[in-house]
Amino acid sequence: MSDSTAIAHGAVGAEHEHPSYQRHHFETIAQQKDATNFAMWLFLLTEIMFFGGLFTAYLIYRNWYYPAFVEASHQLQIGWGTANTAVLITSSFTMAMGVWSAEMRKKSMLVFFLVLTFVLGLVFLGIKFVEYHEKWEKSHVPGLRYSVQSFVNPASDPEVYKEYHDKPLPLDMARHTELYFFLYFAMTGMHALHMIIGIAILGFMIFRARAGAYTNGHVTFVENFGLYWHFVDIIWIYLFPLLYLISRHQ
Amino acid sequence: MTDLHDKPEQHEREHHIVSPKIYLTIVCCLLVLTATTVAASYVEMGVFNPIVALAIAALKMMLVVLFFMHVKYSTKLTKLTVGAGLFTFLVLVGMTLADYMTRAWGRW
Amino acid sequence: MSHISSVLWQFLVKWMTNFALFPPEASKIAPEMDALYFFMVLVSLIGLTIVILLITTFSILYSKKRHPVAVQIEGSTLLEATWTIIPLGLFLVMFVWGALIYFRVYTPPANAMNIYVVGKQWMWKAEHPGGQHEINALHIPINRAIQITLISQDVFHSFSIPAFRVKREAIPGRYTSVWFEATTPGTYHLFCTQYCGTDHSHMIGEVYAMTPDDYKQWLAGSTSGASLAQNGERLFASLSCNACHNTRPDARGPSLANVYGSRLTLSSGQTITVDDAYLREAILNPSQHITQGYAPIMPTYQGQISEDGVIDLVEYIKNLNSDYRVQQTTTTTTLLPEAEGKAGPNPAEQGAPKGMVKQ
Amino acid sequence: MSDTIVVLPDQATARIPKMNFLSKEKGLLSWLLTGDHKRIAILYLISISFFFFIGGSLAGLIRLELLTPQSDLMATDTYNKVFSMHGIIMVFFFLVPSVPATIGNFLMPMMVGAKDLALPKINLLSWYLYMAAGILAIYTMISGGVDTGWTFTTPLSTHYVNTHVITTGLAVFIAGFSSIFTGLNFIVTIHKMRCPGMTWFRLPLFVWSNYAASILMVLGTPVLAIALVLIVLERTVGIGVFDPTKGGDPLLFQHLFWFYSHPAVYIMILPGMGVISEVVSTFSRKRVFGYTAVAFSSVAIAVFGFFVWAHHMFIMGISNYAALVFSLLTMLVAVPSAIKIFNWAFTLYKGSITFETPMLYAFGFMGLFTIGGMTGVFLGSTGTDIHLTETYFIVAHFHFVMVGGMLMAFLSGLHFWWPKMTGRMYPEKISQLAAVVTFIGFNLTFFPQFILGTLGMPRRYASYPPEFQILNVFSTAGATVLGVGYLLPVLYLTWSLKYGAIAGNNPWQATGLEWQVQSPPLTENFPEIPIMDHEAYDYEWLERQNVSEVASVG
Repeated sequence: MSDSTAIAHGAVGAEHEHPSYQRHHFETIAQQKDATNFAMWLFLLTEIMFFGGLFTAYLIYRNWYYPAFVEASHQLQIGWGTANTAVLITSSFTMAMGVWSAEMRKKSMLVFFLVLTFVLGLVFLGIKFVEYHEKWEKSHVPGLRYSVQSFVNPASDPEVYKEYHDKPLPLDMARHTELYFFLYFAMTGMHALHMIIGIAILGFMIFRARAGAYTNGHVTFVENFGLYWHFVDIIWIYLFPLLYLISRHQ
Repeated sequence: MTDLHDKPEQHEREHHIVSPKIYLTIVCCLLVLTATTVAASYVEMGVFNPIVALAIAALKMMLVVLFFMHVKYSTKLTKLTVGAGLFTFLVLVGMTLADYMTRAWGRW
Repeated sequence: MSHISSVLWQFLVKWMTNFALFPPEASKIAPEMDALYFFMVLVSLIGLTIVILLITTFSILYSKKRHPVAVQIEGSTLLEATWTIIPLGLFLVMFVWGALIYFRVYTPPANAMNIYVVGKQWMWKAEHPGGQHEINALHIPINRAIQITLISQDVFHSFSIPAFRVKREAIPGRYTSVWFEATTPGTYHLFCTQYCGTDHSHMIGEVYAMTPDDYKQWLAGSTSGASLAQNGERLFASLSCNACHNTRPDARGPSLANVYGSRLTLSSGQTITVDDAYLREAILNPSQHITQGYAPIMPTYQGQISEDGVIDLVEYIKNLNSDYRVQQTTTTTTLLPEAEGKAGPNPAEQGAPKGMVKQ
Repeated sequence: MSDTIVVLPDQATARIPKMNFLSKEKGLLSWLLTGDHKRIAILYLISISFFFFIGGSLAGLIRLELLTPQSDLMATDTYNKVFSMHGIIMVFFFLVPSVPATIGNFLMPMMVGAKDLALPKINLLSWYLYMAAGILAIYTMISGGVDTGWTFTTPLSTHYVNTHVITTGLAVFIAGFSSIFTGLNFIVTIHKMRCPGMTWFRLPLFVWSNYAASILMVLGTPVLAIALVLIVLERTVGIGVFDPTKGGDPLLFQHLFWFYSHPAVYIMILPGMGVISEVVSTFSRKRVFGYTAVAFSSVAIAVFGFFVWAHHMFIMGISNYAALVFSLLTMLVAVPSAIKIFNWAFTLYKGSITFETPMLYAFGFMGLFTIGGMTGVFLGSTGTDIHLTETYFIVAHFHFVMVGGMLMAFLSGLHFWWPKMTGRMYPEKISQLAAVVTFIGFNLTFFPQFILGTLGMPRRYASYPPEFQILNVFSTAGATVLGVGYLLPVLYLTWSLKYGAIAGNNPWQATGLEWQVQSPPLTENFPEIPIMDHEAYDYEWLERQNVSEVASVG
């Protein structure tokens, strides 16, 4: 019980005997690494199911209110979406490189890649913010500020209109665009929340990495965080086509 | 079930370190696939648009899971875990949708 | 002491008079469902007896006193297969049997008499085709298939008549239906069984199953003057539905005569059968239910018509078997008063003549 | 003494070992910051007992109100709040964590031969989350309660009630994460922390059933979490996913809710089944009949458990085709439970049976769970479901499974492992009495409810037609007996903490690894990691062990 005051994350080591980061109740360091890695995977399972509910809702309502979902998705700009996908994929790459640097015990490289990941994460959120802001401006925030103007009268929204030439939706269908936008905000918002948590942990990791905490052979924490970061990336890999792309054509 | 993890630790722990070259290849593939999926969305394919988009997404996910997340080099247990997650996800989505789809069949 | 025993006595008397293990069987489906129910009870009792017998026999035979040293047995594939396969077989029988009943209860026969029931916090409102309204009461003739078309105005309710062994959820925004054929005249409980808020337990009423003659008498005694279809006709006119659905060659909307029960191809290419649920949807969410060849120009009436109003309209369209009535409304629109709400007198007064309606 | 297997050390000389997990460190802080799974288990035991008695008092109020047909003791909305809080507290704050977080937490590492759970900090975090959720729930109750029922049915919970749905939802959400962490910890421990020689098929069946329950916790709970998040958003922002007037489908909520909450009943019952396997084997001195079948039936229940959720919605307006499929799958999931019951019964065959309290509770479990399980089939068959669902029949059914099954198993396990946890025996005679009283009280309380349900009395009614009164009086009378049955253990177990006989390492002569060490155990469980060299429930091994011990000492 001597380590009861150590930091609460599964794998962060406390200071004593053995390899300093081995916890007392594990027999070997390999067992500890194995166990925390597996625990991380199980945690990601719960995350899959958490998003599962939203994906289900999205698929159901898209089937029900197809025209509304198509026209509402035309409000999203594929350019921003693509840029964000690229940013996130690159950040996944830099994170993977970070894990590699930790494994190779290259401290400055690790810090470099973590900082890069951190910055790319912020860029992603920045772009997301721009997109959210635009939705707010155009009154496409369900519940708080919503108008169906762009859908009952698409010509009133020239930017989108000149690209898609949407037909006006009847009012009863246009009202259901709100469901699309809610799901858009719920899914990307939940995703962004995971990004924010990830970035916060990244900040903490950069701080610790500079002190050399992960380049002494104890890479579990970086590795497990990498899994989390890649998982967040995967969610986006699905969100991007579902929300932005598949409705470009009706 | 037994042979998967009879010995909780030991051997399988040489821990495969993936070389940066592979990471670089994968990230390039991912970026190319992103470009492809965007390009594909500009082509009129009818019902195949979503199918193509989701197929590419699945491919991208496979790349990330197998290489970035090292599942290709991991134990069977990890693979099983990933499989279980996908399976339960599909049960949730599939069986719920089964209800919604069949509601339209009859008068109920 | 004597005080206690008198309480006990009252209790016993009450128990004896009210003793029942299952509710009266007052509908055609009830004996069928009870047959399955008793089959299941039988199977359960046999299963339970086997388990209890095994436990007690073994406990007696192999108690430590009699049998000080246990004999280790690994298991028996044969035995285990037995108690896997036999329960599975029995469960499958129950599944098939249950499914047959389920489909009967939720598949009304074509000639069933339709009564609309609207659930709202915390009352049931029944609307008979002849325009009779009643609250927390339902008068029905025996020996006739009755279809209940249910909808809720707010939360989920559940329409349950234990004596008939039927129950169906009243869902907000969607029609559901259930049917039964009462066999024994009498008064039965009508419950809301889905928890629906504060006065859930007060959302109960009575079902009066009557002989056809009594029922006719009741109908005559509680008429409001206008049938649902007639109310619907007025509503149809006052909402100017006939501006488009008017049978002229250049009409902007399809003709509605004989549309009920027909197969319709929608603009989405889908083919559907026109039923109550479809008509309701087509009024409230028209753009998803455009008949092929027509433009999606119909406005939505969501929020403009109450559930009662929708029922009137549906009933009107159901009964349209020629275009004649529609043409009539075109000419008489201006002559009719505002339909909605004023269509009939207060429903509470409706049942009053018989003095049987409980509030 | 030929009618008991209890072997206690000589009371004159026996002492509780000086070094044990209870005495290792002193002070409140050493408990609140502990990473020791045994101490966390004790913390959990205290907290869930607290919530059990809150939930139990609410149940008492319900039964008291239903004594008379009118709603005279309380107004209808008070009654609604009482049964809602009863359900929420009992389900999320007692039943779900009951066996896994207390007995499971205490024993899982010892049974697999490890020093602790894989993630001790996460284990402690799980308790803190549980407490935070619990305090939030209590706060909700004090500040006005919630009246949605524990099922939070939309659109009632989103648009038609004015009570504290958001805080309750949040409490359940947090409690959900607490149970996710427990489950996650168990899975990792069972996979990665088994001692040398401990193969999967040498694991005690208690471990198997907890493993199955943990899978359900990890995969099911997040779906409940997202459903609750959507409810909160619907109430605060008004988003419309569950709002029919905005085009949403209120049934979607029920899909998501039952996707968790059906597996949740297996989360509640599976660990109980594990307890019964241990107890039945120990008190009949015999390996569990068909070990593999029992082990795999747990896993089968866990897997099939994910395919049956819509049987809660047969009459709610799901497609009738879906109803058929879900009904069929429900029939399949009933089979593994039947297998277990018969396997336990046949474990007794040619055993050498004694009737200590844990065994009495286990017998109670087997009888009541058989009834509970069979009546579940009534509800799983679409035809009879129409008549019986949403009535007292369903109330009786799940109380037979949850209270008759799970609570019996919990008490059985608590008595069984009490000597291990505290080092002292509970008093045998009075606890046997308590077991019998509980059994009688339980049947008197809940059996009449089957008849009530068949007669058609709807659930969640504050007032009811007078002809149902007789059976309700029986039920209320039974509830008082049941209340006594539950109070007794609290009294004598507390008493035994100080005055109970010293138990020694292995009072029951049981074979599990946990019984081979001192009681109460050391903080690190085993002085050195054991090596498992025999099958589970190998009583002959134990015999040899004892003989050689006697030989070496004597």
